[in-house]
Amino acid sequence: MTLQILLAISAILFAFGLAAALSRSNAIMIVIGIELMLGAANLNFIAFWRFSENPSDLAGILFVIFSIGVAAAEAAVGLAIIILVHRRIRSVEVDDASNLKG
Amino acid sequence: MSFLPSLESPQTIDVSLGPQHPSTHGVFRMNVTLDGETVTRLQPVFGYLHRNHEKIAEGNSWLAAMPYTDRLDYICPLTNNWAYALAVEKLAGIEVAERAEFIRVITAELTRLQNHVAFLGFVLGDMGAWGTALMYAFREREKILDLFESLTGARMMCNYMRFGGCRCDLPPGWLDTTRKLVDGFPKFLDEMEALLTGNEILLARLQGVAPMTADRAINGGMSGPVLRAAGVDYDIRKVDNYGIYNRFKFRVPRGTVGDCYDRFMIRVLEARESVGILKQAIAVIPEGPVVNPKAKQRGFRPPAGEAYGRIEGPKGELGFYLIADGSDKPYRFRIRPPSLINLTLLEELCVGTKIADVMVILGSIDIVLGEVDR
Amino acid sequence: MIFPGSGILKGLAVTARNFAGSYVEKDRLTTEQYPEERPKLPEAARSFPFLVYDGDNPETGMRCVSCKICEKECPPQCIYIIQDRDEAGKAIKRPKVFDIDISVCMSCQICVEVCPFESIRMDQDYELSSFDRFGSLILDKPKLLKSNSYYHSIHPTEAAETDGRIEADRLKKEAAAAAKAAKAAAPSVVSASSSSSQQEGKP
Amino acid sequence: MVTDFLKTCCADPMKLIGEWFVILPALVLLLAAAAAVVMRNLIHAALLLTLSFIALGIVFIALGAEFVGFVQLLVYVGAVAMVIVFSILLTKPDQLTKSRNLLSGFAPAAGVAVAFTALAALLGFIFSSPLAKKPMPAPASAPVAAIGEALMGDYVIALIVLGILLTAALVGAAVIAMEDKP
Amino acid sequence: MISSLESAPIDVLHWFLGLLGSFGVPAWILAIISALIIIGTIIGVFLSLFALTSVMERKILARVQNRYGPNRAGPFGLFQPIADGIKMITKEDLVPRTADWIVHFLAPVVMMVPALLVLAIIPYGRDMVPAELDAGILYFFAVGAGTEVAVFMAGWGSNNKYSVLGAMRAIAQMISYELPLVISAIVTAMISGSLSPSAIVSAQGGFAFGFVPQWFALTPWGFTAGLIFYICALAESNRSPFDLPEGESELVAGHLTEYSGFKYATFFMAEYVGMFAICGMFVTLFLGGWQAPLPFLDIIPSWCWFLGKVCFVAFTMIWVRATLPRLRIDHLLAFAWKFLLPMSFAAFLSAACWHYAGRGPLAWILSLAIVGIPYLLLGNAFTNRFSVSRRTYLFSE
Repeated sequence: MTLQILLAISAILFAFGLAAALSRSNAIMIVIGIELMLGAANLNFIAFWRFSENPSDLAGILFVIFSIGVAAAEAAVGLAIIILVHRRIRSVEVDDASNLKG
Repeated sequence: MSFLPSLESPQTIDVSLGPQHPSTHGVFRMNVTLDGETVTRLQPVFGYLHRNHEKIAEGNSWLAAMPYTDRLDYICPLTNNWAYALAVEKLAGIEVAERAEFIRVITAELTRLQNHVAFLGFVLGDMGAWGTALMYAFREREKILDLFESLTGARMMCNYMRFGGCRCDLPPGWLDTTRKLVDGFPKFLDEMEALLTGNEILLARLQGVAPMTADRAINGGMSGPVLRAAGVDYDIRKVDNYGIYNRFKFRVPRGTVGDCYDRFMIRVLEARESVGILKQAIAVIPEGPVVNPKAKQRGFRPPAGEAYGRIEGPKGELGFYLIADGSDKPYRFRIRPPSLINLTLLEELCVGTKIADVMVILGSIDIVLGEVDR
Repeated sequence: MIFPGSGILKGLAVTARNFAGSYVEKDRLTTEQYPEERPKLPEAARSFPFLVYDGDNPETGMRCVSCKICEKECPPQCIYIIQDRDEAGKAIKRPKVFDIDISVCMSCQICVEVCPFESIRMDQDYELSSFDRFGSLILDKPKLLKSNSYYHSIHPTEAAETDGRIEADRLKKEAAAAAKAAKAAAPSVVSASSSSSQQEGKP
Repeated sequence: MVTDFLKTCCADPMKLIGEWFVILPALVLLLAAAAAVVMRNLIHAALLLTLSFIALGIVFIALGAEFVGFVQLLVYVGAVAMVIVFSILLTKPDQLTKSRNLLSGFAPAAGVAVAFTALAALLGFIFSSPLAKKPMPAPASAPVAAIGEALMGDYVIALIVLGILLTAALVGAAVIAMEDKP
Repeated sequence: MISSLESAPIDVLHWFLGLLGSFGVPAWILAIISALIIIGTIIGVFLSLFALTSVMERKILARVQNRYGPNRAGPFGLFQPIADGIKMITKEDLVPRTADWIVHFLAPVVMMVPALLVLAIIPYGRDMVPAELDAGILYFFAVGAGTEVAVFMAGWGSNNKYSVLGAMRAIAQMISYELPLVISAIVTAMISGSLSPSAIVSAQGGFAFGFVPQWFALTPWGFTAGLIFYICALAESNRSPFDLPEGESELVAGHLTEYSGFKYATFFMAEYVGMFAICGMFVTLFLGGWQAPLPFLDIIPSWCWFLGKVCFVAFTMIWVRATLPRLRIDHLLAFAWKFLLPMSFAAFLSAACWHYAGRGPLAWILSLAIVGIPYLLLGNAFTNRFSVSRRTYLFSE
């Protein structure tokens, strides 16, 4: 059970998130992708804290707590924007939101 | 996953608070269009309990129509009987025996008491109080129904009034039990009021919900407690002075705002007034025949003509419009159902309120489907 | 209102008093455990009609003379009577068939009021549920016939009045028969004088 | 093969269990995340996302950071998952299962290609760097009191900023999403 | 072997493990077995409590309404839960054809899991805590958040208008009541200095003036925080004035409309076990967990005190359910955000002042003021719209 396995797991998770964010056309699926990417980053922090020499240095853990807070705020605002977009153009497809395309 | 997108905008949902619903006081359906929580359109559907009462009455003799009136507003059978008897007496010009008039007032006020008390229980049940107030109300109502059973033979299907009086006299000891019950009633009303009127949740659920202005109530044809809650001082007992109501001193409460809370409180205050009337009536009831001997019951042929007799039923102005063509069967037998007419404003009251309020508003109008569908 | 939550507390106090009261005061608990405790019906209670017969033989002691007034007057028309005929085919004053369909009857008691011969009365037996709707809910004559003593047991005062009225009618009829017999027995001698006196005697 | 597996297992069972306690939820996490990404029905995707949040929380707890695991469970499963599910309900209730909801043309393939090249690069660095080969040290645990001291100690400014950020996000989201009633 | 009634359960456990140990069972298997035994007893106790309350609730409700309640099945109706259980199991378990059957099937499972997990951190007796976590309270709320997901799955899985509306309402209610719940629990953690329940219980030990127990509920801020916690507990377990999701009079059975048979029984069980768990947490935080109310009452074992207090709090929940009508959705949310949340902040502030003012009589007055004034102001502002007295009724002769 070395650090490599944990880092590999979080890398795969990050890849799934990125794939979702880039390939899906529904805005909410993109938000789900972002959440997965954030989760992967948190996993990295905790893995490094767990394998560090002196576990009493809690930088990793505190950083994850702050990142969870920010991620929650971001999810809330992001979805609020999606609902507003839906109310304007009656659809959540990313392609339809192309009024600025000229 | 198929949401039923209703006509106006995809956001609204069509919900049918169907005939099979725990708190619609019988088989009554409402097609409600909801935008989230608020009601945008409400279409009442009734007729599930239509038994063709008026056509049956035209096929039967005058006396045979009397037991059917019990089935109209099955919570207040004796006031229905009285309204029909009053209309026939007006049609044929029969005077009523003195003692029968007193018995009619006593039974009518007892019916009003048990109807208003049952109303309190139902409204609380609709709001989710798990039937506690309902059980207290029904415990008292049972005592009144036992009185009716010992007097008329049946708890709810009394068939007791006859043209010109009543069918049989009071059994011995009936008046004493009534007096004991009436004396104990204010204590019970205080207990119910302590449980209900100060309760913040109840105030929040009832006050300011579906207010009705006085002229809107009059134009809508409202009658009874719903009308008086809107602030209109109109009680047929005072207006027509039918029976011997002018011999009793009682007050008629009326509200100011006309919302669900006023309709609720008016019935509580009216119950207290009825207790007052009962006390006065029991004190001065005379002896004597119970039915006018000259009135014929079987093969009764009133002279041709028409009459409209109405009384202040617990739910509103209950009227009977009868046309006689000289035969022993009524030519036309029309009933003015207060529940149905009070129901006409339901949509207007409910639009804009929350779905949870629809049940409370329906409960506050206090309808009985037997009377709505006839 | 000074204490915003006080209304709710008052309500809770009422339910607490009822909760405690139900263990203490017996009159609060009005539930009857039905199969074990039977309800005590008041005297005027009524369920479905039944036919009264005097004496002990139901067929002969029957009061009903099948005049069919109750059949006409019954609002839901649930009584069905066929008059009995003797061998020679002449109608006799007794119903051969007297059925009441108690799934239709609404126990309105109008048949009791209109019956001139006090022969139909309201029973107090309410446990009439059965499995088949057609056969056992139509009570035919044998099921309907019950003795006068049974009638006295369920409606004592009303039974007493009815017997009183029947007694009075019988006496009046006997007096009339005796008077007629007396008149027939002495027609020649006193006919002129007695017949005149008879007239006023019988308005 | 089975016997020596049993022998190692009996030798130091707690260590083995400790190890599996991390790998198992991690597997669940990856499977749930993969399924969430691929799922056509949005609601199923959101529910699988919730499952992956739970699995991530359990991994944190297994790695000794209990406090963070519980916070992750509370914040993500309790709040973020619900917000996502509610926004799905509010925006697209009818055509949930019909559309493939993939970007038009070859964009999806390109997106996935980019993602996997990034993954390959990352894995390359991970497995080549010497730093990552260290074995797992003794089971460490971060007592809540220590976290509390640190939060209130030298990270207090960050905590207050986080508070302000969350309130701003709360009010902002409410204002944006509120129906502009006249 | 059993030294005193007080530690009887623990002695039995150690005796049994010693017996097994003597048969040469390796240590780690012993650890697993002891964990399983503890889990088994807890689940056994709480499921039997569930069975008992399903009949006691109907009997208490009946007695409040002056009737007898179930007394046909067994003496005083005590076999009623068995009858209900058999009925629930034998009833046909129908799933709507167009329903999302996976989500429909998983909802009761996901509902049951948090209800049982939450029992792990409640201290049942003097040193009888199944899982000694130093972030016990946070664990309680973290796992409790799972019920919202389960409610949504139930609502969405049944593919029926009523249940989706009911689910949306339930989640809105649960989320808005979770905030005051967490804050009022944190108040006690702040005063006792740790998030672990057993530390909080021991902080409530001792007796002031010899006989008054120093429970948190008896301090001004503790009483308000306790009341807020109690109200939010009612809302979290969807009971009585807040049982809007299953508002019979409106949306038939809310998110449980399309459930029948064993799945419905699981929801039912989850709701009751959840109710007992949150009652246990209320007792731990505010009523001094397993502390005896009077010093000389220590002869009665501590876990009996805990069980007694939990049953008393459960009784009050049933009593409240019998009395109060249901709140409308907007009142419910307004009550949570505009009254309970500010009041929990006030309780927080007053607890801090109480602590730093030295916990003396002055501290009591100060904390009472900090809690009392917002209560009166907010309360009157909240009920000003409905005051009874202003409503006058005219009478005419």
